[in-house]
Order: sequence, then structure tokens, then C-alpha cells
Amino acid sequence: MGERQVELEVLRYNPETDREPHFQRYSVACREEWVVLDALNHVKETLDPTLSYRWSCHMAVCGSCGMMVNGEPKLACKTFLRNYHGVIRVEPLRHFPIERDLVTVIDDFVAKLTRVKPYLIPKEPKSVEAGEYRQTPAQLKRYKQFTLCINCMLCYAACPEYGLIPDYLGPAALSLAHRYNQDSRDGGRGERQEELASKEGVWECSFVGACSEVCPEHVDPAAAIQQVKIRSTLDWYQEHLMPWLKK
Amino acid sequence: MAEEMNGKPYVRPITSEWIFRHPRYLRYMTREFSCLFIGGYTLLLIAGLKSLSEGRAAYDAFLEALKSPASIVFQVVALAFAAYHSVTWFALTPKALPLQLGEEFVSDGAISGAHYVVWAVLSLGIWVLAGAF
Amino acid sequence: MESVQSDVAIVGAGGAGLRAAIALAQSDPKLRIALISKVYPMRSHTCAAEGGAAGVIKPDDSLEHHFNDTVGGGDWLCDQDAVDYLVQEAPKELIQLEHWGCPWSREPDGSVAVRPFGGMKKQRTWFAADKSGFHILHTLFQTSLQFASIERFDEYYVTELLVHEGRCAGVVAIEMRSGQMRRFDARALIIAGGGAGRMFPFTTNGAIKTGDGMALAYRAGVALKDMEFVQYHPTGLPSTGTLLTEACRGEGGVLLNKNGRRFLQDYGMGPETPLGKPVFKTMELGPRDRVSQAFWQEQKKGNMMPTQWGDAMLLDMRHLGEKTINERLPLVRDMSISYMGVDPVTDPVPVRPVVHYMMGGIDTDTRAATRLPGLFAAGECACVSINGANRLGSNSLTELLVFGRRAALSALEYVKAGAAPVNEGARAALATAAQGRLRELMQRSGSGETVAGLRKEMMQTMEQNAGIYRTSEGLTEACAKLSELRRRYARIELHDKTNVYNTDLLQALELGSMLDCAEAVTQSALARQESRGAHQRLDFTARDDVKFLRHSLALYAQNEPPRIDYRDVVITRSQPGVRDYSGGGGK
Amino acid sequence: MAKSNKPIVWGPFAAGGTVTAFVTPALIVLTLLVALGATPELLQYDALLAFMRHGLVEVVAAGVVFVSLWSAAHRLRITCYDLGVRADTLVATVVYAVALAGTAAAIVYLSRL
Ligand SMILES: Cc1cc2nc3c(=O)[nH]c(=O)nc-3n(C[C@H](O)[C@H](O)[C@H](O)COP(=O)(O)OP(=O)(O)OC[C@H]3O[C@@H](n4cnc5c(N)ncnc54)[C@H](O)[C@@H]3O)c2cc1C
Ligand code: SF4
Ligand code: F3S
Ligand code: FES
Repeated sequence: MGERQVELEVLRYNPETDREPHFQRYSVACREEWVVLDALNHVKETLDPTLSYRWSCHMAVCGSCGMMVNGEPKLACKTFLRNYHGVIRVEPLRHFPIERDLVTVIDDFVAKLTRVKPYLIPKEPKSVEAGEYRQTPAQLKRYKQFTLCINCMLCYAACPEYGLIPDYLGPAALSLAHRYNQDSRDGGRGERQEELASKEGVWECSFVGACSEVCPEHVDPAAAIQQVKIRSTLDWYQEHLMPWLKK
Repeated sequence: MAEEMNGKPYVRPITSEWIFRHPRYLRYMTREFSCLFIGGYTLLLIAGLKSLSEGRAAYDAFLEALKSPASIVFQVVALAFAAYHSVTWFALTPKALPLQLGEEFVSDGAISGAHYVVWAVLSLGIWVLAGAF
Repeated sequence: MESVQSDVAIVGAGGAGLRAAIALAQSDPKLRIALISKVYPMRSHTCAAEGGAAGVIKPDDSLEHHFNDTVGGGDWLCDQDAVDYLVQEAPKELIQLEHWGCPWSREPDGSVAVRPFGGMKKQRTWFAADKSGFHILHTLFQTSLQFASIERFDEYYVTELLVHEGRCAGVVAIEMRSGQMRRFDARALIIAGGGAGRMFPFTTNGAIKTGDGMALAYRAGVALKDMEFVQYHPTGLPSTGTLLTEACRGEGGVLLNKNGRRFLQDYGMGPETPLGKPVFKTMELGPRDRVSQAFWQEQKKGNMMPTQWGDAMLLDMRHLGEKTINERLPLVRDMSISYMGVDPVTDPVPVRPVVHYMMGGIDTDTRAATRLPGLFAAGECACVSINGANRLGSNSLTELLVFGRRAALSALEYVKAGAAPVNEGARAALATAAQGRLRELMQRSGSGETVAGLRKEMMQTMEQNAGIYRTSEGLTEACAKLSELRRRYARIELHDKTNVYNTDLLQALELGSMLDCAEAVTQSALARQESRGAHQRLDFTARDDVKFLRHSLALYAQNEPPRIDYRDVVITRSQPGVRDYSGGGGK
Repeated sequence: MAKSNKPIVWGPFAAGGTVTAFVTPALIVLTLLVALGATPELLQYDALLAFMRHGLVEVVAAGVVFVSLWSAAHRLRITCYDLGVRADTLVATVVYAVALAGTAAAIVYLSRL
């Protein structure tokens, strides 16, 4: 079991005392198998109790520990020190305001998630007594991958369009909406379309694909968004060029 | 417990430097820049069409102009960008148009592969039709 | 101090809190609901649950089976009226989740699939691959977004209950982004604050599971019930404590000692079952307490594999094959590779028992009500006594749903019954006093007692003396140590005296909660002179139904150790018997 | 929130992306052959004129020109934004106008063959 001296460079910002963020160096003795989060916890316990960041599960499922590690959006609990050499630079997720140190303000995401109606709007309402909806494994598979989003927002930090156009709904919110659209039990696509096909919806995506590259859960938001674009385009042509097809 | 808060969340400025932040953004920009060459080349074809409509002399002058070093350099670069566009486009198609057969999705590789086959057949067809061989 | 008005306030937005909020919003759209949580709802630890939730659905199963498995699994310390309510409501709740979009795994015909779990006689665990809790939590969270009457207060840390003239009138909380205190006035309050596994150093529990909910009620005079029953899950990764779900064994994984022997057969859980053909309630499908205890015994005999993180046994899943592992246990595979460097498809994974779940908690009745009028509790922080001395895997997610909803209905009844609200003056005075205590903590200096230092000592004490096997000496020592730590805690000093997202402060408050819970655990454990379920005493090895077929109740006593009291277990039809996990259980 | 009319511009963009991915490289190879002195038969004046006068070929050629130009224009518009040019409406007007003008010219030339 190896130990290793690791140099961490952490972006610090305390709104009460700092005008702008600055880097702080910590040199910590780490175990070989540790992740970046372990190193931060070690700093907090032994060197600097004022360092602030979010974390909880340490198993890549709660989505709270997203941060930039050497410029790349990562989950700190799944980023192994053994894959890094030299100084490791840790910063808050890009594109979000910094609340303090590595803690970002994520109101924007939460508001956008709410807007896209990420809940089942049943095609045919059913009472609990009538039992479950039938859904074959194939129908489940159709949307399953898009349910895996842990709302970690690494994709927002990676997507340049979100950085450029803050109103853009963004990869995670769009793929969660798509998740319900693809669900055989759901009949709410029309309602969600109001947001998805709006100006701030899928159309701001230029298919950079960075969101899918950084997504720790392999949700592939880029795929979801392109699928919505195609559906929305078909919708539009149907609505405007073939209005007689409208119900 | 606090008195008044003095500070606010810090908003980092957005700069165009993001393109150089990671190779993936450079790759993206390269892909996007292919539009200049594909568009430019299409304009070249329109010029050819124009010369064709103006008679033999004009058309032959056009063919001659194609042989200039500048034109050759442009075409070679355009070919590289166009091919890059094709490769990226085929890599992305399976995401936009996934295909589910029974329970499983057809693998991305298979969908891209099919596109490559069509690409090869089409290209060969064009070349044979044009009597390039 | 700013105040927020609501009819019902809920502390905690995990599975239990969200379920309660939705139930309230649905039963009366005019109700004002305040949902307060120290983390964003989707960060709550319910997201970590892997295996699934139990509910009778298949034709070969029955409510009676589920009842018997639960009561026997809990070593007859369950209140049987509460268990009856649980098993009855379970299928409805799970179907309700299905209607809200939960992506349960399916059979080819489209009906929901169920899997076997430890201590269960039939397959009745509903699952969504091995991310069941994650999907339940996100389904609930996303569903809750459609109700405008649920007002969320994310990242608000609740510090105290407001109790006036024997009634609960709300809470005070710190808004973490500003450090400001807020008063939440509520006519009824539901606590759904989750577990307290972080008292121990080696746990499957996330950083937020610090027993705050329990401590809030405890300090307000509500007893903590059956706190000595702390569940060890047999299969955690030795490096990080990360859980590998019991479904690994449900799907057919087996446990080996270093000689490759399936040692559970030597501890009354045999005879050995054929590889890849698990038999209900036998061998690897024995209950968690038994399996963890068997590990401890084997370790004493020197039969465990030494690893750099201590002794481990081997969880062998190779015979399941890559396809099954990828389909049913993708997270398990991912985590084994990431955190241990072992691929379960090709190698057995080293695992060891790890602190997992608190059977005990806030004393509630079958209505999810506490003895303090206006205060209700549900989820892991509560103890309605469906888990008894040992929880069966997959009963907890069900409990969150069933009793989360029940707490909501009871709170609504209470509000409708129209107790007069506590007057403004009294509320303001209580809140100001709470604020004063916090300010004092922020400004205190000079003692050198730190959060990290005290926390470490607490964890060591708990691990050494309140683990799988306990003794009178160990527990006595632990009790003394914890009183000492509580005294020292009163002088603790913060390094960070700023307001915005001050995690030094929050961790100090969390440590306070854990110390209170830890003392309740060790004092209750010391007093229980018998071995039952997860509470095993080396000096009292037998179960003693004459003296201890009773719930222990730890009552807060300010600066003194808690007073321990007892209450009879509710027995309706299942008399205490022998817990039999030796084959034949599935027949 | 009103639905966007983006599909009008996006539809031809996607079509153009696909068409150019499949045929543009092959076309460039043909003109490169010319440049290298190995002019393919079909690109001789008489042969090409006869070929291009075919009604179906005219329609296809016009279509290919339109979607190719359009998709290039659309990408250019986004790239300008990515590079920090914020006058999106102006950029859009210019690039789409060029694409349309190019297409119109092509149609005129085709009709004069
Ligand atoms: C790794 C793991 C796997 C598990 N697998 C299973 C399984 O397969 N099946 C099963 O049945 N059970 C399982 N369990 C148990 C089950 O998941 C938990 O018991 C359950 O999720 C607890 O839910 P809860 O709603 O009570 O609390 P949590 O989900 O923990 O939520 C607690 C909430 O309280 C809030 N809170 C706490 N303190 C405060 C405060 N001071 N102020 C404001 N808010 C506060 C938190 O922010 C959070 O929102 C597992 C547990 C773990 C750890
Ligand atoms: S899509 Fe992926 S990267 Fe984005 S929030 Fe969800 S899990 Fe994170
Ligand atoms: S990175 Fe952004 S531009 Fe689209 S494909 Fe992903 S959302
Ligand atoms: S700590 Fe939960 S995702 Fe990293």
C-alpha cells in the first residue's frame, strides 16, 4: 500500500473576505488508491477546516461532488489520484457562479429541470388498485439510459453553448424530459414540447458532444437532444406544411 | 446569525479561450470549420455550372483554372475537411437515429459501419458514372 | 429573524420526506408545505440504496409470508400491528411508484420483476437493476416538482425544534448559502432525517447520515427507541466501505473464506446449496445479522483473507456470467472495478461487514406519530418497530414509502383537528434563544477542541466497543468515553467563523447529533443484557424473552447520560420462536 | 414560451450535412483528377452538357447545391456565435442570403444549359 505526497491547488473564494477567487496550495500525504475527494477530506480534517465543498455518497450516485480537476469536469469521488501526476488543480464546476470555494450556485439548473416537466404525465390514467402498467423489457430499454442522470451537472460545465448562452436549458434537463417522452406509459410529449422546442430548448445545442464525453453515468445527453431535434422538426413540418394531419 | 452579507457569488467571465481548453473543443471547431470548405467548394461547382452554361470555351477555361496551384491546394484541403466532416457525421448519426430491434439497440458501430458502406458504394458509383476509371 | 409560514413542515427530503410531501400535496392542494433539507433532495442518501424494495406481488406469495419473514427476521422485537400495516400497504406503494414512472425491472410479459433477498421466503423484492433507491428517490423528487404547494428549502440545516407548552410549533434552520437563521412555523412537523451510520468509521452511509433528525426529536424529549440495534451489512468493500448489495447473493453470489469454503454452512445456515441455485433463507440468503456474525467468528479462527485494509471474505459471482452481472448488477461491477480493482466477472471480490442501518430511532406509533403532539417521524430516523432487532434487506425502502405517506396523513388529521397555533411571542422567543446558542458556538474560542479530533475519538470508541459483538466492559468504557466527549464538545471551537456555506459549523452541529445518538446506542446496549438480532453480547449470549422482549427507550437527560426505559412489544399472532435459516426455508 | 421556428433552418441543415458527408468527398476527387490532368470522361464539355440537361439531373443538382450551401451557412452562423460574434440576426441574414443566392444562380445556370 503506497503513500504519496500530493500537491493540490484548490480555487478558494469566500464572498465575505475575497474580491475574487485565488488558488491555494496544499501538500498532503495520500494513499495510492485514494480519489480526489479523499484528498480533500484529508485536507479538511488535518490542514484547513475552512475548505468548503459538497459531497455525500462517495459512490458516484448522489451527484454532489462535481468539480473541475485539471480543467476537466469530474466527480471527485470517482477521480483516482493514481491517474494524475504533478500538481492537481481543483476548481468549482465551470459556468456556474461560485458560492464559496468549490461550492457552486445551481439554482439555474434546478429551475430548468422543473420547467421541462420531468415527471410522468400518464397516457391513460390508472388507479393503484388496477395494478401496474405493463412495460416490456424492450420498452424499458428504450428510455432506461436517460433515467441514469444523477444531476451532477458535469455536462453543463463541459458544454460551451451553456457557457455562451446561459438561457439554454442544457443537456441534463433536456435528456430528463426526453426520458419521459420515450416512456411507453407517458403521454406528455406535447406539453413538454412547449419548452423543449422553444428557443432556449434543443435548438441552442450545436452538437459539441462534450456533455456525453464527460457524463459519468453514460446518459449520453447529446443523443437525447439530437433525437428531440429530429422529432421537433418532423412536428414542425407536420404542423406547418400538412396542417390537415393535425387532430 | 449573520449580520449582513458583504459578498455575492462570484461569476466567472466567459471568454473565447474555451476552444483551446481541451482537445475536444478543437476537434469540434475543426468539424465546424469544414463548412467553409464544403460551402466554398459548392460555390466552385456553381462557377463550373456557370461556365458550362456559357459554352465550350468558358468551360474549358474553367477546367484549366482548376489546374492552378492555388486551386489544387484548396481542393486538397477541402477534401481533407470534407472527409473529416463525413467521419464525424457518421459517428454522430447513431446517436441521433438509434435503432432498436427487439430489446437491444443496434450497436453504434453497426450503424456507423452501414453508413461507411453506403458512402463507399455511392463514391464508387459517382466515379464509375463519371468514367474516372 | 425572518419566518416562513406553513401548515406542515418536513425536515428531510429523502425517500420518506418526499413521499410525505407528495401525499400532503395530493390530499389537499391548499395546504402549504415546507420541505426543508440540508442537501438538495436528489443528494439524499436514499439514492445509494441498491437492492430493492419488498412488497408482495406474485401469486405464490402472501402477506402472511411477508409478515412472518419480517417478524422472525427482527427476532420478534417487531411491533406486529406495525408490520401488518407495512406488508398490507407495501404493494400499493410500489405500484404507486410505478405509476409515477419508476423504471422497475420487468419480466418479458411486461409485469414487474422481483428478486430474492436475504431472510425472505419468496421473491418479493422489486428492483430497478441495482440502483433501486436511486430510481425511487429521483422518481419521487421529479414527481414532487409538479406540485406548486410544496415549497422547497434546499440546503437549510435544521438546528432545533420549537416546542412550546408540550407541542411542536416548527423548527429553526440555517440557510447555508447566507448563514442566516430562519424560523419555520408549522402546525405539524414531520421529521424524515435519515440514519446515523456516520457514528462509525467504516460505513456504507453517506456523509450526511449523522442522525440529526433523531437528535432533534431526542433533545425535544421524545425517546429514541431500540438504538442498540445497529445493522452490519456483510458485504462492503474493505477499501471504502462501499456497499455491494445483498442482491449479489440474491442473484446467486456465494461467500467464501480464504480456503475457498462456503463457511456459512458451519454457522447453522447450511446445508450447502448448489452453486448458482440459491435457496430462500439458507446459506448466503440468511439474514444480515447472522452472516455478519459468522464472519466475525471465522475471523477469530483465522480463516479470513488478510488484505491491506484488514481481514476480508470473498464474494464469488463468477458463475453468474458477464451477461447477468451487466444486466442485474451493473453498479456492483463498476464499483468493484473502480474502488477495488477487481472485476467480479473474472475474480471473487473481497468484502467485509460494514455498518449500514439503524434499526432504532425516534419512537413512533403505527400512525407515525411521536408522543409530542404535532410531531411525526418516518424513514430511517424513525422507529415504528417494523425492523425489530434486525431489518430484512429491502424492507427499509418500503418503510419509507408506507410510513412517509402515513406520517403525512396523520399530520394532516392533526392539522385539520385544529389545535390552536402557538402564539407568535413564544415562537419568537424560542427562535431567538436558538440563535443565541448558535452565535455563542460561532464566537467561542480558546479550548482547542476540534470537530475532526472529537469525531475521530467517537468513531474509534464506537467501532471498538459497539460493533458486531459487545461486552459489558467495552460498553461501559464506551459510555464513559462518550460522556467525556459530550463534555468536551460543549467547549468545541470553530476555525471558520464566516457565514456563507460554513461546513466547519455544519460538521460541528452534525457531530453534536452523532454524539447524542452514540450515547443512546451504547447506553441502551449496555442495559440490554441478552443477545438478540444485531445486538450480540459475549457476556449474555442467549435471547431472554422474559426480561427483554421489550423495546428500550433512551430519554434525553441534558448533561447526564440518557435514562433507559422499556415498553412491551406488540404481539398479535406470532409468538417468539426459533429463527431457522437452515435449509428448507424455501420449501 | 413559443415554439421556435428553428426547424425551418435546421431541417435543410441536417439534410445537407448528410448529403455532403456522402457525396462531397467523391466530387472533390473528380475535380482533383481534372486538376491533375486526368479529366474523367463525363467532365468533358459535350458529355457533361448532355448529362446535365437531363431533367432529373437538374433537379438533383439544384437540390444538392441548395442543401450543401445551406448546411454550410448554418454551421458558419453557429461558429460565428461560438467565436464570440454576438450579432446573430445579422450573421444569419447574411449567410442564409448567400446560400439562397448561390442556389438561385445555380438554378439559372441549369436552366440555360
Ligand atoms: C448503501 C445503502 C444501500 C441500501 N440498500 C437498501 C436496499 O436495497 N433496500 C432497502 O430497503 N434499504 C436499503 N438501504 C437503506 C435505505 O436506503 C435507507 O434506510 C433509506 O434510504 C433512508 O431514507 P430516509 O428518507 O429515511 O433518509 P435519507 O434518504 O437519508 O434522507 C435524509 C434527509 O434528511 C435531511 N436532513 C438530515 N438532517 C437534516 C438537518 N439537520 N436539517 C435539514 N435536513 C436534514 C437530508 O438532507 C436528507 O434529505 C440502503 C442503505 C444504504 C446506505
Ligand atoms: S447527464 Fe450525465 S453529466 Fe449531465 S447531469 Fe446527468 S449524469 Fe451528470
Ligand atoms: S456539449 Fe452542449 S452543444 Fe449540445 S451536444 Fe452537448 S449540449
Ligand atoms: S460524493 Fe456522491 S457523487 Fe461523489
